[in-house]
Amino acid sequence: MPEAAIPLLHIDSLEVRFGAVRALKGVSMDVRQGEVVALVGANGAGKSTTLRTISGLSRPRSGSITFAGASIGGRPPPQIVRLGIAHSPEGRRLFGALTVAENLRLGACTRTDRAKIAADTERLFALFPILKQRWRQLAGTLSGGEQQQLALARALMAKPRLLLLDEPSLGVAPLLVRQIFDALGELKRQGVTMLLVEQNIKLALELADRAYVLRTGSVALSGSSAELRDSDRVAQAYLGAAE
Amino acid sequence: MRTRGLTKAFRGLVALKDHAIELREREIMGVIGPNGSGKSTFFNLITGFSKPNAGQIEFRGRSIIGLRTERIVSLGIARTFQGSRLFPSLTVEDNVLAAAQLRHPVGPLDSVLRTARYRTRVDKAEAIAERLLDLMGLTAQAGRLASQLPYGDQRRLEIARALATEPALLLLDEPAAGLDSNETTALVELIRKIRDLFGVTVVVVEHDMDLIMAVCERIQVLATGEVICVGTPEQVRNDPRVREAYLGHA
Amino acid sequence: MSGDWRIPLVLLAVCVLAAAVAYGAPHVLSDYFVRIILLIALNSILVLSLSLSNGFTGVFSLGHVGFIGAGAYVSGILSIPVQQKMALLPHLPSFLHWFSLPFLPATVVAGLFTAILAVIVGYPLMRLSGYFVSVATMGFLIIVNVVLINASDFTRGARTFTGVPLETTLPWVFAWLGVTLFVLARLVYSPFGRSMKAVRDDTIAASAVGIGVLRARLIAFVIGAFFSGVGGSLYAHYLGSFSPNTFYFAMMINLIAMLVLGGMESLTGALVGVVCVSILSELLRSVERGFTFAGITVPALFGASQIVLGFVFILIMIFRPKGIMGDRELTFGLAARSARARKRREEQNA
Amino acid sequence: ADPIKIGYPANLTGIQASLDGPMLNGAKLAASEINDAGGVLGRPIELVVYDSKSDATTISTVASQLIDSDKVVGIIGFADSDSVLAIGPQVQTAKIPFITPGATSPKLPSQIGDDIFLAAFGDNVQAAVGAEFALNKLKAKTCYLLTDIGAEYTTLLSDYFVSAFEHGGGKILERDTYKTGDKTFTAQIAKLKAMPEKPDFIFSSSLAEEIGLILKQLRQAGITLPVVGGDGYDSPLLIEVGGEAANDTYFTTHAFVGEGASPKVKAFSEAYKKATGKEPENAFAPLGYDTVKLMADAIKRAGEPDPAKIRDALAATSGLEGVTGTITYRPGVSVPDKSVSVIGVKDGKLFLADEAAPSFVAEP
Amino acid sequence: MSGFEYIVQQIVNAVSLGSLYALVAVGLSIVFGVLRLTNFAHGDVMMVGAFTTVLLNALGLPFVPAMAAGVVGAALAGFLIERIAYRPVRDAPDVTRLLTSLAVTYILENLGILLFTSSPRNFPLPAILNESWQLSGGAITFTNINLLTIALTFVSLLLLGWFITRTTTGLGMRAAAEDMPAAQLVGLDVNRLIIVAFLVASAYAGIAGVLWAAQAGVVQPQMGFTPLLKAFVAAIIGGFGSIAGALLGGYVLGALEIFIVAFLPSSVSSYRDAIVFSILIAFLLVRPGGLLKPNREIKL
Ligand SMILES: Nc1ncnc2c1ncn2[C@@H]1O[C@H](COP(=O)(O)OP(=O)(O)OP(=O)(O)O)[C@@H](O)[C@H]1O
Ligand SMILES: Nc1ncnc2c1ncn2[C@@H]1O[C@H](COP(=O)(O)OP(=O)(O)OP(=O)(O)O)[C@@H](O)[C@H]1O
Ligand SMILES: [Mg+2]
Ligand SMILES: [Mg+2]
Repeated sequence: MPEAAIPLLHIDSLEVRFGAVRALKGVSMDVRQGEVVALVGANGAGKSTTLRTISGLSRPRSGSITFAGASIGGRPPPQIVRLGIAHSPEGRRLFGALTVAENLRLGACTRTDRAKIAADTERLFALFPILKQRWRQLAGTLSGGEQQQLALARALMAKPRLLLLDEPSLGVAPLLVRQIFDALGELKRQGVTMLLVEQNIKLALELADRAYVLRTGSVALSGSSAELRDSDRVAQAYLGAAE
Repeated sequence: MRTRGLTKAFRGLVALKDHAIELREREIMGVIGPNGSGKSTFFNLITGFSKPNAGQIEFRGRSIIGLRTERIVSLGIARTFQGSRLFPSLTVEDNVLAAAQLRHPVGPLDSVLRTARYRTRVDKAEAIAERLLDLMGLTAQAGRLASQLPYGDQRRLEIARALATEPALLLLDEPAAGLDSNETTALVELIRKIRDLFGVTVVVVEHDMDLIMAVCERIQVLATGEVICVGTPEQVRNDPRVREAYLGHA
Repeated sequence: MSGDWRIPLVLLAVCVLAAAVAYGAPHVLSDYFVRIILLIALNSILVLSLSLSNGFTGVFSLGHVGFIGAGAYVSGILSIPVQQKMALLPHLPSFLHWFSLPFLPATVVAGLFTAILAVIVGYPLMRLSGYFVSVATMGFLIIVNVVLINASDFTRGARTFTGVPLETTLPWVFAWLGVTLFVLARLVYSPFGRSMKAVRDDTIAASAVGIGVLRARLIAFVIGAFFSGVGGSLYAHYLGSFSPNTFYFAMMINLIAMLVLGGMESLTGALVGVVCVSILSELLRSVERGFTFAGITVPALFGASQIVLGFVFILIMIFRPKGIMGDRELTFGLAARSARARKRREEQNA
Repeated sequence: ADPIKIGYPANLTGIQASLDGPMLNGAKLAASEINDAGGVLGRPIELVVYDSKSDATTISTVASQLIDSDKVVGIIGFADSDSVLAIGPQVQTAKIPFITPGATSPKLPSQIGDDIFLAAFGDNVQAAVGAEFALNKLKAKTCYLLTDIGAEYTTLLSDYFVSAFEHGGGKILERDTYKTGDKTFTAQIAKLKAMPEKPDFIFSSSLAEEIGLILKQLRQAGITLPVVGGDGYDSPLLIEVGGEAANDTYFTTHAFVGEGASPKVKAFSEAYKKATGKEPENAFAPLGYDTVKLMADAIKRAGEPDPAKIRDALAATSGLEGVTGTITYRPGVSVPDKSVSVIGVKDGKLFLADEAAPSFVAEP
Repeated sequence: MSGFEYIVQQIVNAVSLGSLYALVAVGLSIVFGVLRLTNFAHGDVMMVGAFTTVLLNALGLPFVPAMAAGVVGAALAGFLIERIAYRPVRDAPDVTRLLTSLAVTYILENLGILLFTSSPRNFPLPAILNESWQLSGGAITFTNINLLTIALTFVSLLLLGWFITRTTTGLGMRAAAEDMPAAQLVGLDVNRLIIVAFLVASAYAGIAGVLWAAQAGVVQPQMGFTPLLKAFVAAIIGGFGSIAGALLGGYVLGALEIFIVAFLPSSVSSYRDAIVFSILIAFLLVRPGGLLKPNREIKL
């Protein structure tokens, strides 16, 4: 486990509401530099909301989010992206009328180092070869799995210090799920910090160092992946939400 | 239902090539394949959302090619969509009723005059909706707007809505996507129950192998638009071509 | 679907009240206020007829004023007294020359005429969606205008069409408003209305559950056109004289403003929109003439009322983006609930 | 003393505003002159002004306000027949005398009733003067006719012109149309250029907004034929927009306000400039002015501010000198016999080409 | 004048009218492209540009700098409209935003009437622009203002085409048009993009306003409505939101209007607008996505 004492991302008793719905009721968590943290939980537990609040799409009602020492709670998304957080959102949210190339170019729109961008694009092709084949195709006509890879690649183009991933395996064929998680493992080795939301708990815990289990808007359980893998407490934490 | 030589190309890209399938009454058939292998395209062709370049689709002995979607639905084919497509501004109950009305139609004139026919048909449709909501465990949510439902409930509502058209053939496009493992397990039971209760033939497109293996009696595997294998779950799991194209050597 | 027992009582009370206002107002109020009430009711018919396609079916038509205009002219041609017809419209085909219809039949014929027109126009146009249907229906409005201007044998061209008997009185307008409300309410809150809303929400999903998208849109469009034609006839018999430009963009913008402001997805919203815009613009119109208040004289600023109205619109849109009523109805707790919902409630209580 | 109230609905916003605006200025000028001179019957007069927004519905609402709430004894208003027809039925029912300063359709009184008066000549008269001017002074026998089909005035004027011109032996070689608001007439002009037989002149039935532009595009295409038209031309725009292209243009109108105008007109122009800070925009300004004087004169002769008496006094008006000519109503006719000025343009300046009454006038 | 010359003359007429329509349509399309908003106030921004030019010119500023100031004034007006009226309703339903833009139109037009009265004023075009060229012995004529309009339209095609497809800002506009939250998530400053879009579109409106007024010879507070209508139609024909489509649509509309008058007898051509719209509707039915957008099949 990486040694950095101060977490890269620190969330403290975060609360988010949509009208009368309390989506998050005081969530606290840490993500340290170089770490992969999984965020799991039943449908509607508030996983996506947590990510959306970190990247600025939802506003916290109370609580704080600190990234690399700076408080970012409530700041607009573009500022947060510039600080180094990239978000691959639920439902992919690609620009369907733009080509694969243009989507990737926009992924890097906060960067100014042109030469490096080209090099990074090449590296992404090694990770996701299909994107090279579909370079000029409109993103909207890609199949589901292809879109998922593009969404990931687009987020990576920003060269983030923290990558937020919302269900990267959703709608993806098993073989490709493998490939995507292999790619994520490769990124982890390269030192990319990730906060991963995933329904496939087995895969998630394989990749992650630590995990948090959310249940109806609050953290029900947390611990290292190894601990959680071996206990059935995760299942229990889930069931609590299912009733 | 059966198809023969079904082919669809999008400007050069052949999404489905020479596809053939034959469904038996009351069976649960799985269709799997890598992303972009043409599974959704297959559904779109059957339900009339796009027109095939070549091939035949026969449903209960008659060709349904060229018919409009609503006509095909009224013949008895219903579907759900990959990523749900509910009527967001209608309530849960109204979503189902909008579909249930297909078999118990009331025209504008009946509506304005509130004829006796209006009353009986509306009652019938409501009875169906009630039964389906109950079956799907959505009764408590009946009055909420569809857009406010949690994701899992939305997926179930979509199935309920499709069933409300009283189909003989039900096409489910990735019903488990985005569901957590408990809900996925529940879905297996649900699909079986639907088949038993309503006597429908079900085709499931899904990437969740656990679900497919558990629920399907036969499975067809597509890759780049072509059928590479058909068989029981056991046969398919052990087929080397399927392992290479789809499952990986896990 | 029997509702609760209070509903017939309330409806009766409303009818009695409406009749009292219709027959009593001209004796109590000045002509000016009678006219304002009449215009509010008349515009309500027009805005309601617009709401069926624009609000409930999701076909944002910019062409309804074309139907209003057509209805006005048809009814006008039919009901000009025979002796005046010769003088005003000498080139009218002879079968139209020898008779003139009373108000009610002329109005019904106008409505039927526009409904048939809507079938012809709508059959191709209702295949379009979004902006395209808006532009195409706007094209229809322009075509109607051009035809009215050019078909001078029937319409006197750009010249004012005049001589229509002034028969539109409060009882007539209230009665038609009642009919409109009744028909639309039953339509919108019925299975057919549900299909309309389903089509509005998602055409693809709608056809996937067996709803004929074209059919639902067309029916909504045609019924709306019928009441637009009726409204046009009432308008014609209210104004007595009008020209093609009376039924053009200015009227369309006015009606759309009322509709959107009140809430497109609600029948009572349409009424609220009409009342608010009418009263507000009347108030502003008298203020802009200048006034003296507490010794301070404010000079006349003609045009100021439109400016203020514009700002009020923007403010309302900012604070109530879905219109004043949104998609809620003003029912005062008296909605006719479905048997199912009632049963469910009873079960819960038990 | 209490003021005598005269209703003044005006289309101050909307499409009619450019005519009704100057007209109201002229009317206000007349009212203040009258009041400065002691008013009428010892009481000041008050113009009760409402903006009717160029909208038929608003006009009828305003009419009920004037008649019912303000209890006016007479109403003055509008430069177009549409608006007059819109207010007509209410005025006629309430038996309030109504004068329109600017509408020129001679059919109005017969369409509405005997409480309606025109202060200007009828279109049939000005069209006849235009036709006779072309035939006799320009010696032009063949004509190309361009009509704006978007307005009542221009269509009507064309019809009257054709019947007068053909009655006098002229021949219309070709007709074409456009619609109010068009900015490009090049297609029509190219068609005119391609005509096998060249006409002697052009009659263009147009409004002020378009005529300057039509002239410009005609001359740019190399067509130098004289152009004749009606009082729609009468605005500074003709020369401002047309520039050199406006030369050899003739139009019929109510008064000549250019250099060498009559002393009456000059006095009016100066007073108008003092009151509003600008020259009279068009002939509707003096028409508004004259109409208020006409109404005041009738009230004075009626002896008391009673609508019925004012109407009768109005109908008996004879020889009332105004800026736009002398107003006399023949018995039973509510359109005045006024002489028509024909104004020409030469070297970028207006001049009085003719002042005449026509010999043949088409039926209204 | 031969038949051939006649046809050439009418084509010249069609191109110059079409250019004018195209120029207005492009501005409308830019705003629609990024905001999915039919900006009815576009015509009034044109009016602001034209009036600024006229007023400054009357105060003694020469025509060219006055025109430049008019363009700047229009851009500024567009900026303010976005800030004050459109930004607060950015997330509201389409019709809400449509009504807001109608309200802005209402306000600007009546403000214009209050300040300048609704009487038309002469637009002082320098004599050089009024000069006309005669070809083929006077059978074919066109003026400098026609030439200027056509030239400006072509330059704008090139500039804008480059801007929209090659620059990050242009790409960002298209991205924001499709999915605003997603655009924010990749780090695009959507507010800035929209402001840029409004500035560019309004500057275009300014240019178009001046050219339109130059063609029309007059300025008036209500002058914006007709061009807006034409541009709206042109933009839809081409495929709303597409710059190239707007240009093409403008030319198609211009050509239709001219050719109907040119080649049909006047008893038929008085139905011009009806014919134009009938053709348009027929066309929309055949190609529901507009001229430039192929009929893409729905992807489910
Ligand atoms: N925009 C919104 N408006 C209202 N309620 C919302 C909104 N977004 C989320 N919610 C509610 O907040 C809760 C948490 O939602 P969230 O999307 O974060 O769940 P999740 O854990 O990501 O679930 P899933 O696995 O289905 O994606 C849910 O109850 C949801 O209904
Ligand atoms: N409307 C369209 N236009 C162009 N290409 C399309 C269209 N629809 C589908 N395709 C292409 O056809 C191929 C098959 O698509 P389809 O959606 O059927 O795949 P799928 O098997 O359902 O994949 P997934 O599992 O990812 O949903 C893909 O390559 C896709 O890009
Ligand atoms: Mg989620
Ligand atoms: Mg699919």
